[in-house]
Amino acid sequence: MSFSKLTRRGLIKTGAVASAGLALPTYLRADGHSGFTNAPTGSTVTLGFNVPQTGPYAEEGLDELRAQELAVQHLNGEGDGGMLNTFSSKALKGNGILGKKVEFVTGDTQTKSDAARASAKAMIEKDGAIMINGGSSSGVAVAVQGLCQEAGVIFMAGLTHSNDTTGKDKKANGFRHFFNGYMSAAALAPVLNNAYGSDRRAYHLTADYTWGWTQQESIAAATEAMGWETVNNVLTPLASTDFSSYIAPVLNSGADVLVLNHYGGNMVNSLTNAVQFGLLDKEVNGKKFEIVVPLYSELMAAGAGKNVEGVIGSMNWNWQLQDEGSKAFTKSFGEKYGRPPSNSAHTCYVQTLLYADAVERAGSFNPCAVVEALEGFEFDGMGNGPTLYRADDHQCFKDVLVMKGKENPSSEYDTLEIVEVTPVEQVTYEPDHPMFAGGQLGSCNPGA
Amino acid sequence: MDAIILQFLNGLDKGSAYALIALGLTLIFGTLGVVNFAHGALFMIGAFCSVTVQRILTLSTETLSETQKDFLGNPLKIKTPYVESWFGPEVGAAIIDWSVPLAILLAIPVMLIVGFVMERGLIKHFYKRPHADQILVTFGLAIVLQEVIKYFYGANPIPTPAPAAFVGSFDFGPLLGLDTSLAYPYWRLVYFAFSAVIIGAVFAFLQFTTFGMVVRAGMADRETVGLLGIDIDRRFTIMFGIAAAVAGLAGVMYAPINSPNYHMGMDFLVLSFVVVVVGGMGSLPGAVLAGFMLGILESLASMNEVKNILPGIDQIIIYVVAIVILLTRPRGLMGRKGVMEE
Amino acid sequence: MAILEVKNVGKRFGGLQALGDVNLNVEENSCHAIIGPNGAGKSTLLNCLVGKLIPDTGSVMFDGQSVLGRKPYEINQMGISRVFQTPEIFGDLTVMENMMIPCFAKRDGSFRMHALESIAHEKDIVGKAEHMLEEMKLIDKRDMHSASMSRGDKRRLEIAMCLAQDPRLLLLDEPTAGMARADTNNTIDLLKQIKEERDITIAIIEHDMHVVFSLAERITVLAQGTPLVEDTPDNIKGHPKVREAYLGETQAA
Amino acid sequence: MFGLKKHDSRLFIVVAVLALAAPFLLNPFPDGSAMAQFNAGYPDLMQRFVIFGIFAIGFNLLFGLTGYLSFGHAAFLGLGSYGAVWMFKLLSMNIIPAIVLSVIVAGVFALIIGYISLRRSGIYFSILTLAFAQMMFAIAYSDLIGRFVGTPITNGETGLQLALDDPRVLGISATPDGSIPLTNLFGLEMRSVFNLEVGGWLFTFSFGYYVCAVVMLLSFYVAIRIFRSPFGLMLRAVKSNQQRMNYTGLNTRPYTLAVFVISGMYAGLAGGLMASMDPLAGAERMQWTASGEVVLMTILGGAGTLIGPVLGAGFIKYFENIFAKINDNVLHSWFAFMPDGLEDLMVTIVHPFVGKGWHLTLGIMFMLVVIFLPGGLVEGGQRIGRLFRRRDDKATSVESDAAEQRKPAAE
Repeated sequence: MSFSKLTRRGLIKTGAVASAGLALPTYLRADGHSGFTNAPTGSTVTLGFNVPQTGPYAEEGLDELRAQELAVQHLNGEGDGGMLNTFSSKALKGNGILGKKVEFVTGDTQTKSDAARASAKAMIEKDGAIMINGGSSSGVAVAVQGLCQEAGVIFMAGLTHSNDTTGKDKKANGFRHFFNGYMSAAALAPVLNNAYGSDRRAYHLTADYTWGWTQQESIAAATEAMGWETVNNVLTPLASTDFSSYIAPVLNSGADVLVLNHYGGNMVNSLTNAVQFGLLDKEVNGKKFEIVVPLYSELMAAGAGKNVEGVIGSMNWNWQLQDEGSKAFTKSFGEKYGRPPSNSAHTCYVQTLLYADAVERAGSFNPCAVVEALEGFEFDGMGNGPTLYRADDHQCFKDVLVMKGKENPSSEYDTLEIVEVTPVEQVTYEPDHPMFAGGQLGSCNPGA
Repeated sequence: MDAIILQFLNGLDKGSAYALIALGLTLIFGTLGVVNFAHGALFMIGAFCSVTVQRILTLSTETLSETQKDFLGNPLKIKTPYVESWFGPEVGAAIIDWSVPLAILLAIPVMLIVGFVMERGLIKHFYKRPHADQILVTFGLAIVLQEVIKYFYGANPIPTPAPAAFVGSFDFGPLLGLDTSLAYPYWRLVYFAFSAVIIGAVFAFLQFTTFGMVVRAGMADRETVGLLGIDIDRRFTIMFGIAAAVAGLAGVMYAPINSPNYHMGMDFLVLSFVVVVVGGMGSLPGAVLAGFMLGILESLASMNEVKNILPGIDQIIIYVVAIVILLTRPRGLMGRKGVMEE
Repeated sequence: MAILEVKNVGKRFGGLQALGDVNLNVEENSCHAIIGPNGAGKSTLLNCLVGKLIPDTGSVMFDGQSVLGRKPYEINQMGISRVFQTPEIFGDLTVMENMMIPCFAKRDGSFRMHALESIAHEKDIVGKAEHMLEEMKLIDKRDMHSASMSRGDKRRLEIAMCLAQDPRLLLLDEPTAGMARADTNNTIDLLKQIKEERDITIAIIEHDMHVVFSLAERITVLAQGTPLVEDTPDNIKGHPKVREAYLGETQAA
Repeated sequence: MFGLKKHDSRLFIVVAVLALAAPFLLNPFPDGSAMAQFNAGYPDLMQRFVIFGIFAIGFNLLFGLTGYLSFGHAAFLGLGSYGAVWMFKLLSMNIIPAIVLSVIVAGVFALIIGYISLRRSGIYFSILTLAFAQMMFAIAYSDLIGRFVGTPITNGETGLQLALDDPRVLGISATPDGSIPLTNLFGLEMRSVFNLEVGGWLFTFSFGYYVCAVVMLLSFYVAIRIFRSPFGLMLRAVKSNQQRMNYTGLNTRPYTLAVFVISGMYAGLAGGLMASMDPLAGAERMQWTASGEVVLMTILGGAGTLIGPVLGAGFIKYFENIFAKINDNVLHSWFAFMPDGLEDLMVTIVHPFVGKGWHLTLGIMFMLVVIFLPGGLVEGGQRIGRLFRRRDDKATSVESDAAEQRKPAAE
């Protein structure tokens, strides 16, 4: 008996040995194969979409799934082609990837590291997925990225905003299209400076986990650099639902800006509570009190309702962008699903296309070839202007959006407006920046 | 000082939610002997009564705008709620504005019916079954209820604002002769007052009505009361309905404090069990007392002054307190001997 | 020689003086009954003997050693077994399993981590348990679920379980309470037989005078937490104070 | 056999055969067929089946035998995982020291928590264990210890992972090609698989799975021994009547504490194995929902029975991993043979129960099982067994009836 490392399933689709019905081993799989995990040998290739389908981020996961499904259609030449028409690389022909029809399988991350790894493993081991795409939290992204590195498949991270994903937890097999805490801070700082002045005292409420810590660190550093003072940083338990105890002391602390380093349900509740306490109606130090939410998403804005009005934050992408790529994507997504795509949907869509394009350009599904094709890849036409996938840390560099809650939304999707598109130069940092220190990319792992 | 007063208010506010849920749990446990893991789900359904009323009141006619475009460049559909077209824009808007208080009117019958149906259709068959079975079946029910809500309303939180009249906060500072401001949101004050009224009403009902007297006697000794020829089962069904209504009302009024989502019941479930047990199984005053106590302690523990000394204490305070109380007082604050100790 | 010496025992519950100043000696290998009207403090006294309650004053010596401050299981291991008013058996277990537990307790003490040995291999325990069941005429119910037995059988099982430990002193708390006359007589016969066949001291708390006078060699009458008289059954029967305080009503009834 | 009674050894052999043949049994449908969606015979899920089986067997020793309902057992599983991953980081990638440490860590914590919590019984005990576990979860999730120590201990919500610069004093920090070394048993890697194709079927034999399966069989065997031991008898006596225990000269505390620690060590073992199969330790493993899950597994399968908890664990994990993966695409491929309208209708009907709706199905299943099978899945099995036996009885009686009827004809 010979042992080989993890090998792909679904080999039978080739039909080569399908006819043998004997209860004997007709085909013993040893090392004689293409040299990487789940090498597609049939006429199809399977992508794995791992998104939260249950739990608090289920809605976001659903939107990611819609976008990925759309991407698969476009790759297979169905529908209007979306961003394929605007993408600067023309390697993709709408005939699948390397001529193989694209199929996909889905899994539920439950927004838990364990469950996310389990469902990613299921897709790799059972369904023969060649890459994993999606997700809605940094903890999950880091956990699944580690798994994909071990298993030898490509991971595209979905919504993850922690510096660590491409910082101390970066992995050679993983890429992130989404921006991060540092970039949010770099984009927000000048806008905040213009809007609220350089003499401000900020009070931070921070979700007590890795993402919260790195974002708070980034925002504090960027705002302090332009003259703001950080009065206090209070860590709030992730499980909190009522933030009144943390909001109540803010008014008498001498702070005149509240920074909410919260995401998802935490952010909806903390912002709602802050507005309830009337913070936005107050004047402190002779200035109007302001609230900042460094990381926005459309779904959170919808959950917080009127409370987001006038509140500034940042986003990776928004459907209101007027470049050709964004317009094409919004149009084909909107026509299919009757709603504009969210920024995490955009990320997942783009990542699917970028992966496919990298495979086409590399001429191989081998993860190492794909990594090589994606490293240092520069392109345009996917929204956010010219974009770079940096080789040093596999972080994507592109324009960042600064958003503001709209005063009188015309529809349920029209809750945020773009204040500024911060150019990529302003949010770029050195690969050895201290906030991203520690950890090594390692070398790509093709598995098998 | 002012910080402590503020946290005390916060504690009362959190405590009232805990106390209301724990009160219902204890009523059900005390009368029926059933451990109801679906109680959090009842709270959640209450909150979604608010959402539903808001949805009903904002049912709209759609007209195509001539100037505005939607995200695909098609003419924007402008929605006008029926109530606005029927009663005029101002009255209509006011009705919509008051949708959360109006939801109470819907929630009471809905929750009573949900309670009756649950008790007659399911819980009834589990009186004689082990507590483990009760936990499993009610937990299954809780999952089903929240998934049904998720199916219809989605997983995202849904904003349900309080009436405009209650937006903003009341400043206790001048009232207490402090020179700093001590602002507390109106709606949270309303919530506290509302809870106090409900808690008072439940106690008065049990204390001063014949019905309540029989129920209390039944809580103490079910068999004997049964022997007196009183149809205790029907009364217990009604009590289950009342307990469901209490949880539901707690949920309705909670909706403006935090936007309701489908898993808010589960978030409260474990905490409310801790409250019930710290208060002492089967003790109504114990449940209320423990609810307020844990709410206040949790708020005080999240003060910066405390957190600076003991980082992370706010995350574990409830459990530390629970452990200390259960080790020093074997049956919680006011528990009776022999209840759920086997 | 007295195997159990109770000296000046007193116990208060709040304002109620449950036991005043109890002095009592139980002679070895005798059968001693404690009688008295309801609320006389019989159960309180019993609970003080087995470690469930700790008296406020006085001492309780068993075989020359103090039992005060010891846990019920320690006192049991000293050689005192207790039979309850309503039979306390392991209702979820079979009769045989019920019977084996005291055998293990006798052999292995209050705790032993014999987690990987099989019960089936404990030949001496199985043998002893079967022997006890035979002796108590319960052997045909060997594999029966003990909760489903009749009350009389439960009582026999409980007594058998106590005897399996070869106690020096057997405490019985109203062993025939709530029993039909036939069952009561059976229990009396059983206790008589035990007394004849074994070197055992029996202390019995009882309401039923028929039982008391059939079994006891000495009787202590308790009233309002203090012993009224202590004497032989014949003398107690004739004692005017007792007749007045207690027996009069029972005989009339 | 093995010092077990006849019916116990029969049960053990059946479980052993099922466990060892799982790669065949769990892949009943040919690869690529529409029903292949229901195949569970891939390494990760098979490992999960047996690991959670171990966890549930251990939990059942406590809950099934003594009736003490611990609502914080996942804490021990989490501790075991953290212990194992730290061993992989510091010592070597061999799973033996890692598993040993995880069992010890879990045992020590179980001793402390059990010593305190067992002062109370009933629901008060449950809430004490819950409180301890939730505290440990909060501490792990925000890495409060790490904040004091200054270096990550649990690494917060991301979970503790291996890194290329871990010391691994008895092994290597990184492989020559720049990867983190894999967990192994004296060189045999857990990820190794052996594929066997037979006709349309593809069977995967994972070395990691067989390690887990062997450990599970050992745990199961030990559990049977405990069930049938005098110690096990004492534990059942504790559940039945503590008063009588005390007055039979038996001290209940050391018995309950001992089984609590054993049960905690089983959980630690499961956690250590989990980390050995996939070297990550996440805090969610310690959350109350995870503790609740093992309670549900045990009750669902049949508390107090030998095999019940394993069945319950398999049931829940199957739903979580298989039903969650069924999306509309899959549904359409199932019903593709139908006319379009009917196909869409069927997809619409089934849609709420699969994929993102798998929770709903699970909730309904909980209710159905507990309503109709009070003894859990084991009772379901027994009923089916009885049904067959009765049918046999009937068959014989029908035969004898027939024989009776034939008699007059013969005369």
